[in-house]
Amino acid sequence: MLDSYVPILIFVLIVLGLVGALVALSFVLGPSKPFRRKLAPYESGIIPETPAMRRLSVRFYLTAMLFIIFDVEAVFFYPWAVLLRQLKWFGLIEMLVFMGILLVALAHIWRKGGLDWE
Amino acid sequence: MGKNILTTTLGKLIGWGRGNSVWPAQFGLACCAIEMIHTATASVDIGRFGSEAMRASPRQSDLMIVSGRVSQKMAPILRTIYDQMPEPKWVISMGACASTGGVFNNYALLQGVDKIVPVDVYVPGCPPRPEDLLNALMILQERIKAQGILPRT
Amino acid sequence: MIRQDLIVERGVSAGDEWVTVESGSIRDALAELKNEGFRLLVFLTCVDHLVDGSRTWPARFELVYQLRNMETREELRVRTFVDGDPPHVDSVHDMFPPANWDERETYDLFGVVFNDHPDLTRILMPDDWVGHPLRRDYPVGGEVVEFSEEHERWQTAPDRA
Amino acid sequence: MATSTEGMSITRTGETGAFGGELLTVNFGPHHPSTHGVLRLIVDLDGEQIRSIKPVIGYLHTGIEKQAEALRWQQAVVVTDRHDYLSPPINNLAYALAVEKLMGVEVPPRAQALRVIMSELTRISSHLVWLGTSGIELGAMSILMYCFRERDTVLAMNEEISGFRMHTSYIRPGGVMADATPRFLEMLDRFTREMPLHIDEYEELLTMNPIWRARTIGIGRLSPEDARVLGASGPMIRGSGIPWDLRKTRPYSGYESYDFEVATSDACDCYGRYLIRIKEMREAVKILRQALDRLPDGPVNVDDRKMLPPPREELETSMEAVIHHFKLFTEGYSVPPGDVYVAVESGRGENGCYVVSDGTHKPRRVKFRSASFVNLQALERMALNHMIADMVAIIGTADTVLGDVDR
Repeated sequence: MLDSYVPILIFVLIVLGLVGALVALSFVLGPSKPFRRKLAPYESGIIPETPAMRRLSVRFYLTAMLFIIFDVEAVFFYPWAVLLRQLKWFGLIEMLVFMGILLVALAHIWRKGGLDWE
Repeated sequence: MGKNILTTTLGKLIGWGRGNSVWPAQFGLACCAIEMIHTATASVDIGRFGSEAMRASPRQSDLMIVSGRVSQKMAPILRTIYDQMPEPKWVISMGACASTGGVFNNYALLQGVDKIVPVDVYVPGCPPRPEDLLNALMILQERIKAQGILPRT
Repeated sequence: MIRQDLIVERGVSAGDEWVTVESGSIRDALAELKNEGFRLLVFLTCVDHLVDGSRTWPARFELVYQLRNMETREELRVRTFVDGDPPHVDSVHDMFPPANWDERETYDLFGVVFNDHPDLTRILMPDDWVGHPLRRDYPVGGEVVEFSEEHERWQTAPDRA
Repeated sequence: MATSTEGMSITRTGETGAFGGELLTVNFGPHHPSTHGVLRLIVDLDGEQIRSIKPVIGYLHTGIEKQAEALRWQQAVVVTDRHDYLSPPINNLAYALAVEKLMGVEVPPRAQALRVIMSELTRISSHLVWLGTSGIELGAMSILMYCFRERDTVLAMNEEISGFRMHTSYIRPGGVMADATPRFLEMLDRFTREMPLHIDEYEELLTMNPIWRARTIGIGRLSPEDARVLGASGPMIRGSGIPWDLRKTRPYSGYESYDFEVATSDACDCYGRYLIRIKEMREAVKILRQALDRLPDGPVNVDDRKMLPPPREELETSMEAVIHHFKLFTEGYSVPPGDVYVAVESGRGENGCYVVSDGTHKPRRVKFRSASFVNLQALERMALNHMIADMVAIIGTADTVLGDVDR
C-alpha cells in the first residue's frame, strides 16, 4: 500500500537536495561582508531612526478575515472535484448547498459595506 | 582554497554565471537616466546581456549604474544605497557628470562619484549613447568573468 | 494703474513694463495689482548687484516679482530694493500661493529673509549648508581647473578679483 | 562634504488614524522607481490613505544659474540644455529669445521655422518619455517599448541636424547652429506621415484599456480655481478646462502663422491630462507638417558680426572677419544693460528665462522659471486622501522633471 507514495518521497528528496546544495554553495562561495549600515532597513536611501512597526488600522484585519473564509472554502473544492465522478448527483447537490450558505454570507458582507475600503 | 584544476574551472563557471546575469540597480538621476532607459528598451536591448531586470531595490541588484549628476545633497544617499547592496557589487559611472562633474564645475555637484564609491567602469559622454553604456557593460562582464572565486570575507 | 505715491520709478526694458516700489510697501502694491487682475505671480527672484557698474543701484539686492493678468495677457514686473545683512522683506505667500516655494528658494540661495513666512527653511541646498550660493561674493566653487587663466580668480570673490 | 543626517532621517509621528491605527510616516524617497527623478515625499499614511505630504526637493540641484553667471553669453547655451533634460531645444529657445530681445535683434524667417520644428519635435519626444514611464508605473509594460521606439527616430533626427541626440544646443542667440540637411527634411517628412499611425497604436493600447481608465479616471483632481491660483501651466492647467497655451496667448518665433488647436479637457483628472498630451502630440505633428511645407529659404543666422562668427571662407580674405572672429572667441560679445523675461511653452508648461545683463560679456543673472517647480506644489492638493497607489499616478500626471525643479 505504501509503495504508491514512493514517487512523492523521491520528489521531496530531490527538491530538498537541490535547494540545500544551492544554498550551501552560495553560502560557501559568495563573499559576505555584513555591517550595521548594510543591514539597516532600506527606505529609498534614507535610514529611518524609529522602527516602522506601528499599530495598523482595523480594516486590514477585516479584509484578512474575509480572505481566509473564502480561501478555506476554495480548499474544499479540490477533493470534491477529484471525486466528483464517484459522488455523482449527491456530491453536486451537497456542494451547491455548501456554496449557497457561503454566498448568503458574502451577500450579507457586501450589503453591510465590509468590502469597500473607504 | 588553493589554485588547482578544480577551483579554476569552478572559478570560470562562477565568473560565467555572475558575468552573464548582472542586475543593475535602477539609479536614474538625470539626463543619463533617459539614455539608460533607451538602453533597456527594444532598439538597443540590454536584455541580451542578462541585465534587463533593472531592480528598484538595492537588495536584489549587484551593479549600480550612477547615471546622472550627483549633487551634494544626494551624495550621502548614494553612499547608503551602495552600502546596502549585497556583495559582490560593481559600479558603472555613466556620463561625464558622474565621472568628473562634467559641464558643471561648481559648488552644488560632487566632482566625480569616485569620491564616495569605488567605480569599476567610467562611460564618457554627456549623455553617452546607449551603445556606449552597452560597451561599458561588456567590459565589466569580461572583468567579472576573470575574477572567479572571490575571497570569503 | 496703482497709486502714484507707491511708485518710485517706472520704465520699459526690452519690451517689458516694470515698476519700482519701496520695499516696505510691497504688500500693498501687490494687493492693489491683484485686485486689478494681475492674479498670477509668474515668478519671484532676487538679483545681486554687488560690483555692478551698469547703473547706480539704490541697494544691493533687487527683488523681482513678475505678475501676469491672464485675461488681458499683460505682464508687469514689480521691483524693490532691499539691503542689510540679512535683508528683510514682507512675505506675499498668502496672496500668491506659488510664492511659497519661490520665497524659500530665494532665502536658500540669496539669504533674503521673508517675514512671517510659514516655513522659511532651505529648499534646494542640504539643510546644514553654510552660506548662500547665488550671492556674487560666494565663489563658484567646484575644483580648481589647473592651467586655466582664471585659476586664481575662480576661487576669490568678484570684488577682490 | 556636508553629510547632513538631520534632514535625512525621519521620525514616526504617533497620531492615531481614522480607524484607531497610528499614522505611519513613510519615506517615498529620492531613490524610488516611480518618482520621475530624485523627488522625495515624506508621506503620513493612515492604513493606505494619505493624510499629509511633505515634498523635499533639492537632490538634483546643479547650481545651473550660478554656472550660467560664470560662463559667457554664447557659452551659457550649453548649460540651458541640461536643466529640463526632456526638452533641451525649448530651453535654448527661451534663453535665445531673451538674449535677442535684449540685443534688439530679429532672427530670419528660416531660422524661426527651424526653431518651431525643433520645439515641436522636442514636445513629442518629451510626451513620449512621459507616456512611456507613466504607463510602466501603472503596469502598462509594453507602452514603454512603443514610445521609446518613436523617441529613437526623433533622437536620430536631432542627431542628423545638430550632431547630438539629446542636448542639441541647436538654438542659439542669433539663430540656429546649422541649416537643415536634405536628409533631415526627408526624415522629418517620413516622420510626419508615420507618427499619427503610431499615436493610434498608443491609443489602442491605453485609451479604452479598463485598467488604465480605472487607475486614472477621477484620480488627481485639480479644480480650475486651484489650477489658476496655484499658477499651474501646461497640461496641468489645460486639464482643468482653462485653454492657456503660450503659443496662442503670447505667440513667439512665428507660432501665430501656424493653425493648430489648443488641447483642453475639463475632466480635471489624470485621464483628462492623458488625453490632452495625446492630442498635443497630434497637433505637434500637424505643426511640423505645415512648417515643413512652408519652410522659407534664406540665411539661418543674423548677419551681425558682433554676435556670430563670420563664415570660414571669409577668414582668408577680409581682415575685419579675422578681428571679429578673434574677439568673439576670446572675450565674447557683450549685451546692453537691462533685463527681460521670455516665456515659452514646453511639454510641461511655461518654461521662462529671466535674463539680467550689466553690459559685461557675462550675464549678471539667469533665472529659469520652471514649470515643474510650480506644478509640483499642486501635488499636495491633488493627492490628499488618495490611496498610496494613486500617488504614483498623480506624480506621473504632474510630469515633473527633477532637473527642472531643482535647477
